[in-house]
Amino acid sequence: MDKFLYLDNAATTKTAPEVVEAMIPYFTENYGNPSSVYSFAAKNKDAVNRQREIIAGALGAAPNEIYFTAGGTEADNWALKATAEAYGNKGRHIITTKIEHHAILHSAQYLERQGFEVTYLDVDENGKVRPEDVEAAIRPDTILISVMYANNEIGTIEPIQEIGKIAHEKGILFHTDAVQAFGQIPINVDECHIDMLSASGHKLNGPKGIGFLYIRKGVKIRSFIHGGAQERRRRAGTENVPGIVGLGKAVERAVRTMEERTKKERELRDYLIGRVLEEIPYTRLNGDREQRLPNNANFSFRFIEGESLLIMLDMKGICGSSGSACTSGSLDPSHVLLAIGLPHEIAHGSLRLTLNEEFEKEDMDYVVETLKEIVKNLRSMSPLYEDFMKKQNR
Amino acid sequence: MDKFLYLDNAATTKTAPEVVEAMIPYFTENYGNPSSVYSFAAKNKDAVNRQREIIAGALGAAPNEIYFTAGGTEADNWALKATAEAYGNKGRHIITTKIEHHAILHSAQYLERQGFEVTYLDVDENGKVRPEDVEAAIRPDTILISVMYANNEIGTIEPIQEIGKIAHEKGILFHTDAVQAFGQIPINVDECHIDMLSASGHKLNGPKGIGFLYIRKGVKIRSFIHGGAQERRRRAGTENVPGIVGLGKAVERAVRTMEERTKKERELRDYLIGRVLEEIPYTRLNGDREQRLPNNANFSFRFIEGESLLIMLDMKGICGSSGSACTSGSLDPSHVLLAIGLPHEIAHGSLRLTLNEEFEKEDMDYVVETLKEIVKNLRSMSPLYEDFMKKQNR
Amino acid sequence: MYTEKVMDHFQHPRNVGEIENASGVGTVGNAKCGDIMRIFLDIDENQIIRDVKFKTFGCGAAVATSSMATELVKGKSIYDALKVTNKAVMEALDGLPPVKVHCSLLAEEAIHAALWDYAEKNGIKIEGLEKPKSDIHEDEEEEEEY
Amino acid sequence: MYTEKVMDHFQHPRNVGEIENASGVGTVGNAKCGDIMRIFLDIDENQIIRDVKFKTFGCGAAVATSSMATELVKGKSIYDALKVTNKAVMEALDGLPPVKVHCSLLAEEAIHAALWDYAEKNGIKIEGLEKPKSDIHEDEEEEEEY
Ligand SMILES: Cc1ncc(COP(=O)(O)O)c(C=O)c1O
Ligand SMILES: Cc1ncc(COP(=O)(O)O)c(C=O)c1O
Repeated sequence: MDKFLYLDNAATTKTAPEVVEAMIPYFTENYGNPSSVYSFAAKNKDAVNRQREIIAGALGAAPNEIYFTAGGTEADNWALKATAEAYGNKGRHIITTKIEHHAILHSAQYLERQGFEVTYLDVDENGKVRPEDVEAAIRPDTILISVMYANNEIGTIEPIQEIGKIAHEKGILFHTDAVQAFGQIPINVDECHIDMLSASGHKLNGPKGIGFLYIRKGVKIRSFIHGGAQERRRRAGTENVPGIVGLGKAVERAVRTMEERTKKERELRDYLIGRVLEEIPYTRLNGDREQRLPNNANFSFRFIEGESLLIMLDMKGICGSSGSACTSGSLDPSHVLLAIGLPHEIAHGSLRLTLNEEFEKEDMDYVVETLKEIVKNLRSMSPLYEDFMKKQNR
Repeated sequence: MDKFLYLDNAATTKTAPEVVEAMIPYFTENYGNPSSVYSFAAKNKDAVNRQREIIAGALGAAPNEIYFTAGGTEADNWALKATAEAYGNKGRHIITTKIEHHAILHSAQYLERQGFEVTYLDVDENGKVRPEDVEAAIRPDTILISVMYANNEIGTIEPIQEIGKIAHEKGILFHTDAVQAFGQIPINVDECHIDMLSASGHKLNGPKGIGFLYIRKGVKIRSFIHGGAQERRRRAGTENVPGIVGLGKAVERAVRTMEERTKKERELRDYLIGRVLEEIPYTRLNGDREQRLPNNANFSFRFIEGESLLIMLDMKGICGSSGSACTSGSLDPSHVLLAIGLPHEIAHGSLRLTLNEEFEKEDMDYVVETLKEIVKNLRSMSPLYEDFMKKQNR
Repeated sequence: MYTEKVMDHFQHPRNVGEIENASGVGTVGNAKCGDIMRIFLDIDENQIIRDVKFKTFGCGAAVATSSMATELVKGKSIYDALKVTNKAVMEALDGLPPVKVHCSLLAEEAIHAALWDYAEKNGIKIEGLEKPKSDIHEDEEEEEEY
Repeated sequence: MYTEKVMDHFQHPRNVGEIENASGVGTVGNAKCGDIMRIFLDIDENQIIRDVKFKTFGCGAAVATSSMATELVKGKSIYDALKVTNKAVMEALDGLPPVKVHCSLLAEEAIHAALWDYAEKNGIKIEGLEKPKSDIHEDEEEEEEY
C-alpha cells in the first residue's frame, strides 16, 4: 500500500512516541506496586500522583479530584451508576441526550431496568442540545444531568457552560462525557459547573485502557469497582502505572500542542469540507459548522451505503468510519445521525473523517479525489440513485 | 543501593522484556481500533483473538469464553455482581470465604447492601477451605460459590476441584479468583468444574491494567461495564490492544516456563523457609506447607510489627510485604492471618516474601542474615518482647 | 472480516447494471436496514436466463452476494435458478460473517422477486416459487447478544 | 511516605531501652491496633526529667514519634513535658502521613501515662494531667473513606 491516511482519530489515535517513551521504564524497571511500603514502589506512587497533578491542571481541578479508570467507558459507567446508587433515595430521574455515546446510553438503559427514569433529550438538526430543553426536563426528583462535551460522530460541541449553570442553579449533579473534547478544546470544570467528567487516554495520543473520572470534591459517589484501597478507596485494582504515566504525558502534550495543532487541523478540515461539499453532489455536512471539534468532518452521501464506502476507501489507503467504531458490525444506522433528523438511507451513507496534525493539504486533495471516484462508482450501482435519477429526468 | 532483591512478586511482577517487546508495535504502529472496518484495524482484531486462543489454551477453555478486563479486580467484581443480577430471582445467597481478596470481599459486601446474603466460610489453621463446609453452607437459594484458587498472602492452594465438584453436583455456579494461581500452577476449568475464573496480567510478568474473566459458555451473566459492542457485547470499552497482546505473551511465557521456573522457586523457597524457621526463634510459617504456591513464603515473627520490619528490609534492599499490598496504609492486620487464627499482635508481625525465578541461593542467604539482624534489633526495642522475656525468666 | 472471494466480488462486481425492458425485475430490502437489491433478468423463450444484471445499495457483503447470485443463475433455466439458495451463494463466496448472512438471504429473495415479476408478466406459475416477502430482515441471524 | 526526619528517627531511634526502677513507666496502645509504646522516666527531686527511655512495638511512625517525644521531654520539668503535644512531635518530625497521626497521639499519651505513674507513685497531683485513656485509638484521624 503506497498511501496510508489514518483519518479515524476519533476512534483512536496513535500513541505518541514521547508517550511510549515515558511509559517504557514503568514496565521493566519501575514495576513496583504503588501500594507497597518499600521505596522502590513508593516512587511509583509519586509518579502516579504527578500525573494526577498534570491532569488536574489541564481542567482547573484539584489533583485529588482525579480518579484513574480503565478508560472512558468505565468512567461513564461509574458516573451514572454510582450517582444513581448514592443519590437514589433523593430521586430517581436522570436527564441525558439522544446523542450520547453507548457507554452513557447503555448505562442509562441499565438504570432504567433498575427502576430509574431517564429523559433522553432531543437535539437540533446540528446535534446541539438546547439548554432550555434541559431546564424544561428537570423535575423535583432529578438527580443527574449528563450531557457530552462534544459528540464523537458529528463533532458538535455542546453548550456545556449553559447547561452546567442550569444544573448548578437547581442543585443537580452535572456529568459530562468529555472523551472526545478533552485535549482538543480547553475545558475548565469550574467555569462550566462540571461535577464529574469522563476522559480516555487513547483519544489524545495516549495509551488504550486508561482514562479517568473527575469527581468534584463533595460529590458523594462511592466505588463502582470494589476491592483494594487504591485511588483513595474509590477505585480498586492495582494501578496501571505505565498507563497512568502515558496518560499524564499525553495530557501534558495535548495541552502543550493544542493551539498550534488544532489551528492546523481546523484549516485542513475546512478545506476538506469545502471541496467535498462543492465537488460531490447530493452531499451534506453533519454537525454544527462552527461549534465543532477541530478535527471532525462528517458527511452523508446520498444513495450509497457507508460500509461499502469504507471498504473502498480502505483499498485506497484511507481509514475512515461510518457511525461510531463501536457499533460497526451492527446493522443499525447511527443513533446520532437519526437524532439530528436524517432519514435512514441517508444516515446509512455517512462518513466520518477525523484528522490529526500530521496531515497536509495534498493529503486532503487525495482524499477528495478518491472520494469523488468512489462515490460515483457506488452510485452507479445503487438502485436508489437509479430511482432518483429517473424521477429527476421525468 | 548495592543490593536489590524484589521479593514481592505476589504484589506485582516485572513485565518481561519479551512481553514489552510484543506490545510496542501496538502503540505507535498497529494502533487501530479493533472495531473499525478498515484492514489496518482489522489486523488488531485478529491480534486480540490470537491472545484469546493462547489464554483459552492455557485453561482448557474455548477462545470465546475469555473476556478481557482491566485486571483481576474488575473480573472479580463482574463475576459476583453480574451473577447476582442475572440469577437474583433464582436465589439471593452466595458462598465465599473469609480469606478472599478484597476485590471479592468488598464486592460481596456490596451485594449484601443490595439485599443478598453471603456466607463467609472459615478456613483451617493452614488457610484451607474445607469442602464439607462448602457443602454444608449450600442452601436452596444459593446461586454462586466463589473460592479463590490460591491465597495471595499465605499461598495456600485451595481444594478447587473438590469444591467445583460439589458446586457442579448441586447445579450452583462456581467462580474462582485465580489471580495468584494462574501462571504458577496448571489449571483446567473443566476438570475443576469452574464456571468463571478471574486472572490478572501483572501477576505473571504481564502488564498492569489488563486481565480477563473466563465465563463458561451457557453462563448467562450480562455486562458489568456497559457501552460499545466489544467482547461480544459483554464488556464495553475500546480494547486495550497493547495490554491484551502483552497479556497473551505473558501467558504463553508462563505456560512455557512453568515447570522449570516453579521447580527452582520451590527449592529456593524451601531453603529460605527452612533456614528462617530454624535460625529465628518465635517464628512461624503461615499457610499450608505442601499445598502452597511455589514462590510464597509467609512468616510471623512474634513481638515485632510488620511495617517496621518492611522499612528495615527496604533499607537493606529487600522488598517484602506484610498483609496484602492493597491494604498497606490501613491499620488493620491482615484478615487472612486473623482467619487462620493468629492473634492480632502476631498477625501484625508477619512478612510475605514471594520469589521469582531470577534468585539464587546466595540471595536467600542474604535475606536470612538480614532478617535475623533486623528481627533481633526490633525485638530489642519491643515492649512485648520485654514482657515475654520477663515472664520466661521468672 | 471478509473472505478473499467476497472482497473480489465486492471490488469487481460481475453483472452490475440494468437491463432495459427486462423479462423480470425484483427489488428487495429497504433503506432502513441499509440494503436494497434489484435484479434484472433477461429470460428467453426456453425459460433460460440469458442475461442478468443487478444494482445494490448496501454493504460489502450485499454487493458481493448480489454479484455472486447473478453469476450463479446466469445461463440457468428459471427452475434451476430457483434452486440457487442463500447457502449456495455463501458457499460460493467461501462464507460470510454471521452478521452478514442476511445479505445472502436478500440475494436469494431478489432472484425470486425477479422471477415472480417475470411469472406475473407472463401469466405463468412457477412451481415452488412463493410471493417474495416484502421485508426479509425478520429472518436475520442474530449474533449472540447479552 | 515518611519525611527524612521520621526516617532518621526510625533508623536511629534515640533513647531506646529501659530504665530500671524508673520514676514512672507508662504503656499505651494495644497489640490489636498494632502499636504499643512504653516510656520510662527518670525524674529527679526538682521534677526534672533526667532521663527517658522507650520501647515500642509498632510501625515506623510509632518508633519515630516515640523517639522524638523522648527527645522533646528530656531535660524538661514535668510541667513543661506535659505541654509537649502530639502536634509538637509531628512538627518536630516535619509531619506525618494522615493515617499515622494517631502514632503521635500515642506518643503524647505514653508520656502522660508515665507521668501519671510517677504522680501516683509519689502521691502527688500534676496540674493538667488526666488519667490516660486506655485506648487512644478512638481519636484516630480517618482518611477520607467512601
Ligand atoms: C464520547 C465517547 N464516550 C466514551 C467513549 C468510550 O471510551 P473508551 O473506548 O476509551 O472506553 C468514546 C470512545 O469510544 C467516546 O467517543
Ligand atoms: C487473589 C487476588 N485477587 C484479585 C487481585 C486484584 O487484581 P488486580 O490488582 O490486578 O485488579 C489480586 C491482586 O491484587 C489478588 O492477589
